[in-house]
Amino acid sequence: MAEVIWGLATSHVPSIGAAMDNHKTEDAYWKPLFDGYAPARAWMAEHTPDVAIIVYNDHANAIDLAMMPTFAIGTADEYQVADEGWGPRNVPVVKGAPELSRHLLGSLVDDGFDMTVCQELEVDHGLTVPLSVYCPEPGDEWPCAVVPLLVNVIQYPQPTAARCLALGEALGKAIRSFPENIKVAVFGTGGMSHQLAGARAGLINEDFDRMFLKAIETDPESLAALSREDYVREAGSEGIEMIMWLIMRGALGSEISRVHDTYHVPASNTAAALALFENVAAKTTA
Amino acid sequence: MAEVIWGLATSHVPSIGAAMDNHKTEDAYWKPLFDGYAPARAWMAEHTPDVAIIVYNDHANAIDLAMMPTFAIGTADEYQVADEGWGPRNVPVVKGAPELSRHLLGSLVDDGFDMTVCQELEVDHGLTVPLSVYCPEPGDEWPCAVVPLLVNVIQYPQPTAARCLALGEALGKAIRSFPENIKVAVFGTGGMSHQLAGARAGLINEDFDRMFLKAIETDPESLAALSREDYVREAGSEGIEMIMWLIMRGALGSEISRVHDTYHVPASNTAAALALFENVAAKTTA
Amino acid sequence: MPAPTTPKVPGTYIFDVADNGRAYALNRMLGSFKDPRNREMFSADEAAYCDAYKLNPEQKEAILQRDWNRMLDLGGSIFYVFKLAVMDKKSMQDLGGIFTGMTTEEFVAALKAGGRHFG
Amino acid sequence: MPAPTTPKVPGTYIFDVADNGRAYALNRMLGSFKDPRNREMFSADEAAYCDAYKLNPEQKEAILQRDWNRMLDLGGSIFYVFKLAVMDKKSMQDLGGIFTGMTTEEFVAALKAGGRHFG
Ligand SMILES: [Fe+3]
Ligand SMILES: [Fe+3]
Repeated sequence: MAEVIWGLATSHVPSIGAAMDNHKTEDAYWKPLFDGYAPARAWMAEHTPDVAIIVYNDHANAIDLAMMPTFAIGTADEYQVADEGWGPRNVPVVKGAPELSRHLLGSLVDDGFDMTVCQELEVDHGLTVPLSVYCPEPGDEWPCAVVPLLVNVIQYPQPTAARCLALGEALGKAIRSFPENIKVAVFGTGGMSHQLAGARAGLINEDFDRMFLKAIETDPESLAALSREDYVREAGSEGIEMIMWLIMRGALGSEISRVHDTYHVPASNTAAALALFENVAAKTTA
Repeated sequence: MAEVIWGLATSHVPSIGAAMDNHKTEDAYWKPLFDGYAPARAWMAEHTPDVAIIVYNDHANAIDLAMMPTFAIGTADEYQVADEGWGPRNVPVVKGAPELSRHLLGSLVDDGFDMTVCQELEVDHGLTVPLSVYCPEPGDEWPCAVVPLLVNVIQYPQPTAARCLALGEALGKAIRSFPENIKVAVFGTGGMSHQLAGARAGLINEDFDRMFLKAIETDPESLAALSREDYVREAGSEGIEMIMWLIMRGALGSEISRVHDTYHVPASNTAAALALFENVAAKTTA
Repeated sequence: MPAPTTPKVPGTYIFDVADNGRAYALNRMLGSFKDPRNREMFSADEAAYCDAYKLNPEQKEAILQRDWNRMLDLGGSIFYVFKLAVMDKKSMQDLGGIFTGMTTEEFVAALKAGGRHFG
Repeated sequence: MPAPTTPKVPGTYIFDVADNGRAYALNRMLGSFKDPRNREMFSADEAAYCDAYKLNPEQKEAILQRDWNRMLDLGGSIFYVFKLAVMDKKSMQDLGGIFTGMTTEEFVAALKAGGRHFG
């Protein structure tokens, strides 16, 4: 049976990808952030998954305003990298895991999650930057297949935080029921606090971010109880992306241990964080 | 507050629309079906809603295979009539009820239904034929505004029948919480038994259909307990459309009375039925 | 819990996400017939149109030969396949006859007599 | 139960379905810049491109004048608006400065100093 071996929470700011693409990770501006990633990257390099399920949001690239899903899952053989306005990132095409995708879809729909099915999907920085955070030098191909799981965070009403945690729990159950013996990592992406537009642009709320970084391990229910307005007020209009971490957290289950985390301000207009959790339950049964 | 005044279940076979469009309703082939509609039409003409929520499925017209939602709701000001391959039906454009749509959306998402939001949508026979069943001679405009509610029934995995009934119950609650004093009708469309392709094409299972027609009033939970395979085996590959009647039924609530029903074979390749229910609870509070 | 699988019902196509994947080019081409300009373009040069939509040889052959059963076997969705039938001025009853090995008249008569019964 | 409503947070745009409706033409035009051919076409004749996307006069004026705050006020989504900024070789920090009445340098410095704090 498949198992979730680890979960990674990480910001997906485009400029983090651009810093890697343009070889600026040793620059004074970026070095502290990438130094913070190093221990997590070293650990993940020793614990490689067969498939990464990447929970993210599209940013006006693949999802059209005409039809916006709350939750969507990719079921394709591969996903092209989107041109977000400056040409596609020079990274490998993203290979899918269509059998796992279809299994997860069936299980989630049976459990009452009303998934939209994407048989064709271009993936933007929301997905590719987290892949680069995991694997900065992929060469010709990414080291794992990917299942994209999209969440609407850009148009109100977003799903509630509680619904995201519930989806994560159902996702974990769905993964564990997949009959092949594969190792799966789950990425929750977005955040930390940030707001791009309006008079509060540049908002950083470190207290909230640090509370969230702690509670995502120990008390995700308290984060699931926060309203959309709580997230927007405390973490900014785009900080609500953090609800996607709860999907990763739900999939991990109750027996986890923190491998590493880091928090840094700024990554362009935002706070950036990474938190890596090992699924201890998977380790002991392996 | 808004209230649901009635619910109409009706087949949405394109040839029923074509019979009306081509003035064939008095032909020997079609007359029995349209005669069966007459008492319901007369009653509905005396009980006119401000808005119709039409639960239906798209048939390869507005929803692309690239992205297929399980449940979607239209939020537009108006909906153009789709060209399904022989030019659009010569019927009025469908006016939306965007404020009600947005209210329903917010309420449904808060209740954990993962709706896809359609800001632009062409509507096909699945929606326009039921409107014509309600109002055969609309003139220049339909007599009510419309909220389209789309259900994936054409690609497995469809939502379960139980999930459809639950959506209907949440929809009823959402309608009743809309602050304007408007009258709402809910249409559940599709069915009865039919199968278009394969060796079983032309399948009609009158016993199952009559059971369903009765239980939709008295015991919808028993219908919600049927599996997708039950629907497909008993009612044919397209007979699974009947799960959409459960959404209408859930929205109506527990105190209903049957105004009229009719059952006819054939309407081209299918069995066709209509069942009209009055919401007695709304009547007594009005 | 066992893996969720698409139900199998004898004599019945159940279009699922795997069919969507394998027949994606085929159904996309058929779906393009929503647009009257595409209908014209297809009629002008069917083979070239199939190639433009990257149909594989089996899919293309099924289209050019109007092998309706094979379109379904290859994962075509009946709602997409029907768009080609409409262009050929075929009705759903014509297809029903083809799918069941009857003439259209026999198929229509079977429906008028209450439909076909199974199991 | 009261009607669900979009939260109001001072100093903050929350893009909702109503904004999607009123700014649909504006955001669709901005979204079209995903395609490099559209970026070229816009640059060749901005006003004609706005007209082709049926922008109303307010929306068109905001685009032509690069009135970034007004684009947001008119219901533009920041992720769509940013695509025009990218074409103008403006960064998100440049926009941050404009939104907050600072120079880009001041805005960048505020972020380097730990970001802006409220409430
Ligand atoms: Fe983001
Ligand atoms: Fe239908």
